[in-house]
Amino acid sequence: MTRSISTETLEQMYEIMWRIRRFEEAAGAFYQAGRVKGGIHASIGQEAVATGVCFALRPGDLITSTHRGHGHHIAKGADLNRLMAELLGKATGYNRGRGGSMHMAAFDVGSLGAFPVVAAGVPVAVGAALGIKMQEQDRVVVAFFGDGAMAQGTLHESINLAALAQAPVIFVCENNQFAVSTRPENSLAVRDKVQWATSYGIPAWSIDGQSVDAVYDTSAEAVERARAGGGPCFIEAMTYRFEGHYFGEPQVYRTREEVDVERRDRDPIARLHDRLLARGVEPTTLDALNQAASEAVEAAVAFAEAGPEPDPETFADEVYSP
Amino acid sequence: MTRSISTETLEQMYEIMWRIRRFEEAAGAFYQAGRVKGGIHASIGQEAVATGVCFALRPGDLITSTHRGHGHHIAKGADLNRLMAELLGKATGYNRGRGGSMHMAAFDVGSLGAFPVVAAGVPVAVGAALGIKMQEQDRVVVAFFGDGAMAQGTLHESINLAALAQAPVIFVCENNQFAVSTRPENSLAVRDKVQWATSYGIPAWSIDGQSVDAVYDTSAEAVERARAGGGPCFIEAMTYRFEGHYFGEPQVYRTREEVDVERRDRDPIARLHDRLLARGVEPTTLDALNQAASEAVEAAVAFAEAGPEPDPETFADEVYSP
Amino acid sequence: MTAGHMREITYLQAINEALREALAEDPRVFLMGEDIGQHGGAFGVTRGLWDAFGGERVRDTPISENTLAGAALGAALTGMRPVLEIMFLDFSLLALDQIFNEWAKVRYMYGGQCTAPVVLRSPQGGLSWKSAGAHHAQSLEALFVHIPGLKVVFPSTPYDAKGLLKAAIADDNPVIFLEHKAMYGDRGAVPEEPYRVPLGVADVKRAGDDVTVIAAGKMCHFALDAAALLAKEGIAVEVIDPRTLKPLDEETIFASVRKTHRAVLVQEAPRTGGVAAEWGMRIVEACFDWLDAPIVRLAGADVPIPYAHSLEAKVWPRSPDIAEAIRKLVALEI
Amino acid sequence: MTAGHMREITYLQAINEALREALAEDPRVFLMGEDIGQHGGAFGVTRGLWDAFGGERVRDTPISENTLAGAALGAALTGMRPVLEIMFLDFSLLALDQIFNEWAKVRYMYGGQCTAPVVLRSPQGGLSWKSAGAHHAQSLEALFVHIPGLKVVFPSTPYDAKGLLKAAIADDNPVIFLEHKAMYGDRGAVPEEPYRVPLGVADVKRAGDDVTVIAAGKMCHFALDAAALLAKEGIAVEVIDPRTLKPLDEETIFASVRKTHRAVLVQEAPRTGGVAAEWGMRIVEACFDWLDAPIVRLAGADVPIPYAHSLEAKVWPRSPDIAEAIRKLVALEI
Ligand SMILES: Cc1ncc(C[n+]2csc(CCOP(=O)(O)OP(=O)(O)O)c2C)c(N)n1
Ligand SMILES: Cc1ncc(C[n+]2csc(CCOP(=O)(O)OP(=O)(O)O)c2C)c(N)n1
Ligand SMILES: [Mg+2]
Ligand SMILES: [Mg+2]
Repeated sequence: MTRSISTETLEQMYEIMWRIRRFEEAAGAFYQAGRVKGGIHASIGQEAVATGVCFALRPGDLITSTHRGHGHHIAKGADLNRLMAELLGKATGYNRGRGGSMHMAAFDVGSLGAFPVVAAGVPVAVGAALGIKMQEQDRVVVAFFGDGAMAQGTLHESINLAALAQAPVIFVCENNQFAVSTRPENSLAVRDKVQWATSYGIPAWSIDGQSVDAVYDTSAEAVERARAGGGPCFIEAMTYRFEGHYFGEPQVYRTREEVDVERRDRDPIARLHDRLLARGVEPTTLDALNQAASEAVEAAVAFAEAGPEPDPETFADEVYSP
Repeated sequence: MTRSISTETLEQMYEIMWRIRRFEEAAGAFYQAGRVKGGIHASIGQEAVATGVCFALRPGDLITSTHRGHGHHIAKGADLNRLMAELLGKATGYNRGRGGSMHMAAFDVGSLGAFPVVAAGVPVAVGAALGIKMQEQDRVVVAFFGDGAMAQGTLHESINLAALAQAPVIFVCENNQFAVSTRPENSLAVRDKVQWATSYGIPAWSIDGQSVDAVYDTSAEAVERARAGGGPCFIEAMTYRFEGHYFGEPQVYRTREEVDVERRDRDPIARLHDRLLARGVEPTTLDALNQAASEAVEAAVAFAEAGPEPDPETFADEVYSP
Repeated sequence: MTAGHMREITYLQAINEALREALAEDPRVFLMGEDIGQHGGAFGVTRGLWDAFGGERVRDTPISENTLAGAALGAALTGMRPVLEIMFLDFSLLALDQIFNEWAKVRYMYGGQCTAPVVLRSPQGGLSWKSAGAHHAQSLEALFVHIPGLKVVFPSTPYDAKGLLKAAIADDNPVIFLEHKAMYGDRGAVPEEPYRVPLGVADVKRAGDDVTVIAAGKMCHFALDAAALLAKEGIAVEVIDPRTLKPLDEETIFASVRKTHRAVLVQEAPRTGGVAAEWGMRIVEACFDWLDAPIVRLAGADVPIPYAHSLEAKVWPRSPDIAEAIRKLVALEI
Repeated sequence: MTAGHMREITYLQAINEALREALAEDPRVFLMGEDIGQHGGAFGVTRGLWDAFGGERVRDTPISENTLAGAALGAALTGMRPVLEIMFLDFSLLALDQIFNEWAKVRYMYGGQCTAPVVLRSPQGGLSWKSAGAHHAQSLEALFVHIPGLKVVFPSTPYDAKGLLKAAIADDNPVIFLEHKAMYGDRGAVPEEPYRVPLGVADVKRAGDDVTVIAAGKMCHFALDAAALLAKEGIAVEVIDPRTLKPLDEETIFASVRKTHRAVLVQEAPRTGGVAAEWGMRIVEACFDWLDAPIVRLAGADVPIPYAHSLEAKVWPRSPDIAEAIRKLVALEI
C-alpha cells in the first residue's frame, strides 16, 4: 500500500537525510584530521532507512541502534550538538564522552543506545517492547541491525520471543550488502528473508531502502500494527554502504566501480531530490534545506569543538548507581 | 517415498527399541533405589526416533546427543555394559564414571557425546561435518536435539553455517511435546518447522516419530543425500515423552490421561510389534527379541554393578592431555 | 537485624517469600525464566507465584538465555524491574555477552542516562547435589566478580537470602544473586515482617580471636562446623561470610585479620583465579604487617566436576579439611 | 632460544608467520573466523593466507561466535586442528558456553575418549588503541584462567608470539591465545627457522635483585620501561613475563621472589578478580617467609573502559606508576 506522504513531510525528510550525510562527512573529516581515533562506521548511502523508519515513529517510541548508528539517532531527533560532542569524546556529549561513535545513546528522544556487539541491541529492543506492553503503553520499539547480524542466534531468539509474547517491536534489517567484507550470500543461507521471518508467524517485507517513501510507508504500516497490539514484524530494507566498513578501511572486497554505480544510480538523497522536484518543489527550496542541514552540522561541529574534555577525575564516577 | 525395509531389519530394530526401553527402565529402577542421584532423562516413548535414525547410519557416521541420550547411544551401537556402568558412575563406564547419564559418549561407535546444555551439541555436529568434508570422507553427522532446543540461537546459527558450507549434517528435532513443562507452542513461534528450515535452502521433513519405518525412510533419504555431497537437511520427528522430564519429576503440566492415551495409542514399540505381526512374523519370534533385549540389559546391569568405583586418587587425571 | 516474629523456613522458601513480597510491593517487578510459571521452576523456587500473580508477571520463556538477559535489560530500560532466573548458573555462560557487555556497562558508557535494575537469580554449586556432573554443579562467581558494574550476592542462610534478595531487587544496579542449590532445604529463622539485608555488608557468623576464616555459601557452613569442632580444642575461630562478593566488605575482613593475625580463605570454585585469591590479595595489600602467618587458601580442585561420588568427594574442601588447615596454621611458629 | 638467522618483524607478522607455517606443515590445521579470508582479518593478522591456502583452510564465517566455537570443537573431534579467530576478545563472551562448558571439559568428562586441540586467537586490551571504548578494549584473560581444562597464553614480543602460537597449535588441549592489539605493530627479532616456545614457561625479561615485577602483554613493556628508568636510580628490577597465564610457571616466579623478597604485580584488566590476585595469592602461599614487604598490585581501574582520551588515560597503569610503586616498595622499612 502506498500512503501519500505530504510534500512537507518529504521536505523534512530531505533535510534530515542531509543532516545525516553532513554529520557523517564531518565525522570523516575528524577522522582524516586524526581528531577521532575510534572506528567510525558511516551510514552514508543508508540515510533513507533511518529516516523513513524514524519518521513513522512518535517521540515516545524507542529504538535500539548499532555501531553504524549516527543516522538512527539523528532521524530519531537527537540533538546534533550533543551527538557531535560525543563523537569527539567531550563532556558535553550525550554520554559525557564515555561512549563515542559506537555507543551513542539519546534516552531523551527514545534511543536506548547503539550496541556495537553485532545483534546485541535486538533482544534489548524485544525486552523494551515487553516492558511497554506490561505497562500497557501504546509505544513501539524498533530494533535496527545489519545483514551481517542476521547470522547471530539472538536474531532467531529475539524474533521468536517477540512473536510468542506479541511484543510491539519492529525488526529492521538494513541490508547494506556487506558485513565488513562479507556479502549477504556468505553471511546467511536464507535467500528470502520474508519467507524466513513469516515462518515465525509475523508479517515481513523486503523493500527498497533507497526510497524513503517506501521505507516510510512500510514502517508506518508496521508501526500502526504493532501499536494496535498486532505484535512484531520484520522489514528488510535493501540499501548500500557507500563508504568503507569504517573510515579508512581498505575495501579489498569490492571495486571502486561497483561503488560508483551505486552512488550514481541509487543515492537515496538524489532520489528524494528528484521526487521532490517532480512534486513541484523549487530547487531553491531544496538547496535551502540542504543548506540548513549543513549549517546545523557546522554548528554542531563548533559546539563539539568548544566543549570541554571530560574531567579526568570523573573517570570512575557512575559505574554504579547510588 | 517409502523404502522397503526388510523384515529382518525391522526385527533388529524391534530388539533395539526394546533394549532402549529396558535400559531406561533399569535406569528408573536405579533411580527408585536411590542408586543414581543425578537426573535421569528417559527416552521411553521416543525409541523409534533414535532407532530409525541410527539404522540409517553407518558405523563410521557420527552423532551428537542430548541430556536424553541413552537411546541414541544404544541405537548407534554403543556397548550396553559400558553405558550402564557409566550411568552408575563406575570405572568400567564409557567415561570411566566421570560423565554419568547426561554426558555419555561412545567415540568407539561414533557418538561424540551427550551435550546437556540445551542445543550445545548442534554446532559441534556441524563442525564435525565440516571436518569430515575437509578430509573428503563420505561420513555424515546427525545432531539430535529437542523441541525446546529449537528456541536456542545456536540452532539458527548452526543450520545457517551448515547450509552455507554444505556440510553433511542431518538436524533431527525430536519433538516430544515438552521442554520440561513447556509445550512447543510456548517454546517456538514457528508453527511449521519445515517452512522455517527450508527457508535456509535445505530440505526438511516433519514425520511421525512413532513409526520407526517413517523415521528410517526419511533418515535414509537424508543420509544418502548428505553423503553424496548434497549438504544438510532437517527432520522433525513427532513423538511423545512417556515419563516425566526426569525420573521423579512431578508433571504438573499434563494429565495422567493425556499420557495414558499416548501410551495406549502411540507406543512406537507396540506399533512395530503390530507391523511385524502383519508381516507374518511369529509372536514367539517377537517375544524372543524382547527377551534377548531384556537379557542384554540385565547383563549390563550385572556388569555395571560388578564394576569398581573409580579410584578417588584419579579424580584430577586427564584434565589436560599430555 | 530485624526483631519481630521469627519462624523457621528453608532457604528456598526464603527466596520464594522475597520474590512474592517484591511482586506484591512493586508493580514494576516481574519474573522471567524457563518453566518458572505453573511448574514453579526446576527447583521449585517460584512455586505458587504464577498462581498468585499470573503469567504476565511470572513469565515462562523459551530456552534462549542470551536473549532473555538482553530482554531483561530492555524491560528495565522502560522502567521495569525484572528478575531473571537461569535454571543452572552453568547456562549463564550463554548470556554473558548481555550480562557483561550490556548490563554491567550501560549506565557508565551511556554517561548516566539510564540505570539497569536487573537481577539474575541462579543456583550454582555442587556438593553431592545429585551428582550432577560437569555442566550442572559449577561455582562461577569469580567470573561475575571480575566485571565492573555488576554486584554479586551469595547468601548462606535463609535470613540472608531473603533480605539480600529484597535488597537486590530494590537496587538500581544489575545484581547477580547466586543461590547454592545444595542449601535449598536448609532451615533457618526468618522474620515474618519484610526486611532487607544491605548489599555490601559482611556478616561475622561466629566471633573468635585466633584465626579469621572467610567463606561464603555452603563453604561458610563447613567453616562454621570446623569452628565448632575447634572450639573444643581451644581454638577460637572467627567466621566471616562476605554475603556480598562484590562490592566486598573489606573493612569487616580487615578488622578481623588485624585482630586474629591469621586468615584462612575457603571457596568451592576451582582454586585458580577464584574469589579467594582476591580476598587474599586485598588482605596482603591492607594487612600485611598484621599477618603472623601465610594466608591459607582451601578451594575446589582445578578440575571439571566429575560424576561419580568417589571422584566428586575429592573435589571440594569439607569441614575436616578446614579444621586441619586451621590447626596447622595456628600451630605455626613464626 | 633458537639461534639461527634473525630478522626484525612485527608482532602481527610473527603471528601471521606462525599461522602460515602451521598451515603448511600440517594439513589438519585450518583457520576460521569472520573476514579472515581475502580481507585478511580486522587487524590484518591473516593477510595473504587465503591467497596461499584457499578458502577451505582459511574459512570466512558468518557472525555466529558461539556456533563457531562449537564447530571448531566438532572439527577437532574429527581429527582437525582448528584455529578460530574472534575479532575482538570482547565478543568471545558470546561463545563462552562452548569454550568453558565444552572445549575445557570434553576430554575430562568423556573419560579421556577424546582430545580437543582447538586454538582461539583473539586480540584484547586497550591502551589508546583507537579509543575503542567499552566493547572493544577489555582484557578478559582472568575469565579463561579460572576454567579448568583451558590453557591461556599472552605473549609480549614477536618472538614469543610466534613460538607460543606454534606450540599452541601443536598442543592437544584447548588454548586461548591472546594478542594485545596495541602491540601488533611492535617489532622484534624472530628467527627465520621454525621454532616453538613451550607453553607454561615464563621468561625473565630482565634480571635484577631488588624487586620482582610480574607483568604480561603490554604491561610487561611498561614494567621494562620502569625497570630501565630505575636502573639509573640504582634499583635492580627483575621483570618476569609469565607468557603462559595458565598453567602458570610458578617456579620461575617463586625463585625470583625468594631472591628479591619483594613483588609488584601489574595487570591491565580491572583490578578485582584479575590474574594478579592469583599471582599474589600463590606467592603468599609459597613465599610468605621470604617477603620483606607487602605485595603491590597495579591494575586497571574497576570501570568499563571509557571512550574519551582524558578518561581512558586514567584507567590503566603506565610505567611511571610502576616505577613509583617500586620506589616506594624498595624504600619501605620493614
Ligand atoms: C558479536 C560481534 N562479532 C563481530 C563484530 C565485529 N563487527 C563489527 S561490525 C561487523 C559487521 C556487521 O555487519 P552488518 O550487521 O551487516 O552491519 P553493517 O556494518 O553493514 O552496518 C562485524 C563483524 C562485532 N562488533 N560483534
Ligand atoms: C541452555 C540450557 N538451558 C536450560 C537447560 C535446562 N533444561 C534441561 S532439559 C530442558 C528442556 C529441553 O527440552 P527439549 O529440547 O525439548 O528436550 P527434551 O527434554 O524434551 O528431550 C531444559 C530447559 C539446559 N540444560 N540448558
Ligand atoms: Mg551490512
Ligand atoms: Mg522436548
